[in-house]
Amino acid sequence: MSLIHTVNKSPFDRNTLDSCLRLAAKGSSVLLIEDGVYGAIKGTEKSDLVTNAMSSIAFYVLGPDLQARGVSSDKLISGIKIVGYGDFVDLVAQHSATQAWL
Amino acid sequence: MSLIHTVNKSPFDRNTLDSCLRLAAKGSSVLLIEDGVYGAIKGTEKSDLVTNAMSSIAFYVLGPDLQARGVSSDKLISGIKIVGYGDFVDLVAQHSATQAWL
Amino acid sequence: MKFGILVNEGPYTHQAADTAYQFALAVINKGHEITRVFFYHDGVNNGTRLTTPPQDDRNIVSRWSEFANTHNIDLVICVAAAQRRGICDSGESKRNGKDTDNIAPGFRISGLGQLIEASILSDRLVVFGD
Amino acid sequence: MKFGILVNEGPYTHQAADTAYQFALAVINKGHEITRVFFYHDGVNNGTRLTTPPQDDRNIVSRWSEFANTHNIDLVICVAAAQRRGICDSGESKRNGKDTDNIAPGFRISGLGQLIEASILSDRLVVFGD
Amino acid sequence: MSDKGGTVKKLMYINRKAPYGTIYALESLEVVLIGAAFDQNISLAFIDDGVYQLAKGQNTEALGVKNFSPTYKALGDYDINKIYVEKESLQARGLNQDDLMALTYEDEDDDWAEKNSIHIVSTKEMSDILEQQDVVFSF
Amino acid sequence: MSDKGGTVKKLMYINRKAPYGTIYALESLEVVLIGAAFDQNISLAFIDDGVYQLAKGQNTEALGVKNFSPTYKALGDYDINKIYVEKESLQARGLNQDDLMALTYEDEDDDWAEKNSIHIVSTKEMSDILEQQDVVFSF
Repeated sequence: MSLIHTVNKSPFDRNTLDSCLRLAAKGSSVLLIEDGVYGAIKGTEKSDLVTNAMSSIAFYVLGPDLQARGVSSDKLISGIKIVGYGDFVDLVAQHSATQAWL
Repeated sequence: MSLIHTVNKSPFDRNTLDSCLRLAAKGSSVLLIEDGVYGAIKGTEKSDLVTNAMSSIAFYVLGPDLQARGVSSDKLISGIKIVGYGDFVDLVAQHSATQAWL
Repeated sequence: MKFGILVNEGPYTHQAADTAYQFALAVINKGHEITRVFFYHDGVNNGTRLTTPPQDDRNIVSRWSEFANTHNIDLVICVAAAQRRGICDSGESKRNGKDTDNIAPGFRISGLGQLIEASILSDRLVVFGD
Repeated sequence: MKFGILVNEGPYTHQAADTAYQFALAVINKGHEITRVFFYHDGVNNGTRLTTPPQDDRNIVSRWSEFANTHNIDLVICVAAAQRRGICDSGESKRNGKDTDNIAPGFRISGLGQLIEASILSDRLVVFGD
Repeated sequence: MSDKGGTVKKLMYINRKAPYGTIYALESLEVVLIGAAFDQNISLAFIDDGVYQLAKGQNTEALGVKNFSPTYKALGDYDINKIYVEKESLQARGLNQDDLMALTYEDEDDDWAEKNSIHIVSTKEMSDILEQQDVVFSF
Repeated sequence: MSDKGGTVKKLMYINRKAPYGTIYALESLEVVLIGAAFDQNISLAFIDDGVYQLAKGQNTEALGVKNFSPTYKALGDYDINKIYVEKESLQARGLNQDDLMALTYEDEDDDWAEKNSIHIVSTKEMSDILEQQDVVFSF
């Protein structure tokens, strides 16, 4: 079991996604929530940050937060899985601990 | 008269110093306050951002915020002027309007 | 599984208070247990009964109170953080020489030890903040 | 010169409330005038009389109250922001069916028009936030 | 400058934050609506993550919070039609004007023709507009 | 894992924010001090702007707020001596260990010799330490 990291800030506004991906171990997971979901969009200045990390880290994004912000699933970087609050709970249960990048 | 911009966040944490310097007009001023004072330090990954802007923008940094954070004046980028709260008031009075990059 | 939840931000200003609630609800719906929801930093402001949100908006405070009541959840507000920010129950109010209190039903005020204890007694701790 | 001051964050959590106070003090010391200090967003939390900060720390709320009293400064809390966050005076408390209020001396609750008006009547508006 | 009667000032609202993650966008909009009654020269700037406030297709049902994006469409009715969006902010986010809601107003000086309120401007243009303001609100 | 008696967990406090601009650093330290009484396996990580919390020479007199930096020096007395500072975070800020306060503890297993509590670690090492934790506190 490995850690699951949550990132709740826009990668255009804060450094938390950068820091998370610098320090997340291979085999760990990242869940993008709240304004963090902007990091899941393809074709942005920050997309490469996530794309490059996908070989060793599993990415999830919270669906309700995407919908609120008008981000349709076709805009996402391919390979990021959309999850709900129930899946959020499952992901926390399936990982050894949770680190919130605040 | 031109604008004075205030930046109160660390340039390592947020994008406000970047945005401020992208949008600050020639002849305007920037005052670094609170955690924004970390942007005034030389020899960091963000120092060039300020150094490059100094030809067209005047930089000020709030002394009480530097002292609280243990930043001595010899660590500052040369040409940035240390000011107090009274000078802050004068600067606001001397510029046409104030824009706080929050 | 046992979950501890830490809420670091107040209602309405940051989404943290909403996400924490939706997560807590999902924990219960998944059949897990919540050891404690601990409110720290501006999170203590989730526990004031004096809020009056717009009628077309959710009521974050009463939502927590109902959640605590329905599922018997322990909602703990950090006393030190609460003193700085003006949240108190009748005991705290008297001790600090105040003329009134503002704590909402279902919340109680206690020390930071309750957060550490929750992290030890829970299988997972999840933090929501700014 | 006339200064308007906008405070967007609450006490202790963000330095904005401190910087705004130090700036306001300097405005007066420089012989200028303060049209109004307007508290918006979490800034409304500067106006609760229920805070009890540690004895070796500054008291942000009472510092504002004394400042208002000494220099006759208009401290205005936005009513809409205050309702969301649980700050009320006795009138608001009654109107919203609450059993108590928590506003600190020297503050008053009013509408957002007071912010716009302050920006028009002042020569400069200075904003402090997160 | 501090005269009360008839003063018309240039007031700009700077919107730099995404909606929903924090309340700043919503509460900024509340100021704009109240401020519209004061007959000042109003403009709105959308910079950085602020451009996300204008995104099409916002749906907050699953979040349980209020979707306030339709309110932007009402700004034209309040005679607020100088809405500046920084092009570079859109580009960094892979967005263009088609991704934004259409915001329009009826021009009373042009036989009430419906016109676009959104002006996509360069960084330099935004910088120039900022410099002209008497008051800059940021939240 | 949820047994009460004798459970010793690995608890890590992540410090990523600068002091004074916000209260998170101070209130995090208050949790650390209270948590020291629980006989768990405690470590502290200083990452990103969190490294500024340990800066030498902090003087808050002109600010009118409390200087809480001396409290870090007391951590050794609370048996908290696993303090990890990410090297890359220091370098990005032009800092090295000489810019930080000296934090020490007395090692009871080594005749109470005074030892350094601060461990400067690489990103990879910090990542490995993080992975070993049972609970990660962040504020």
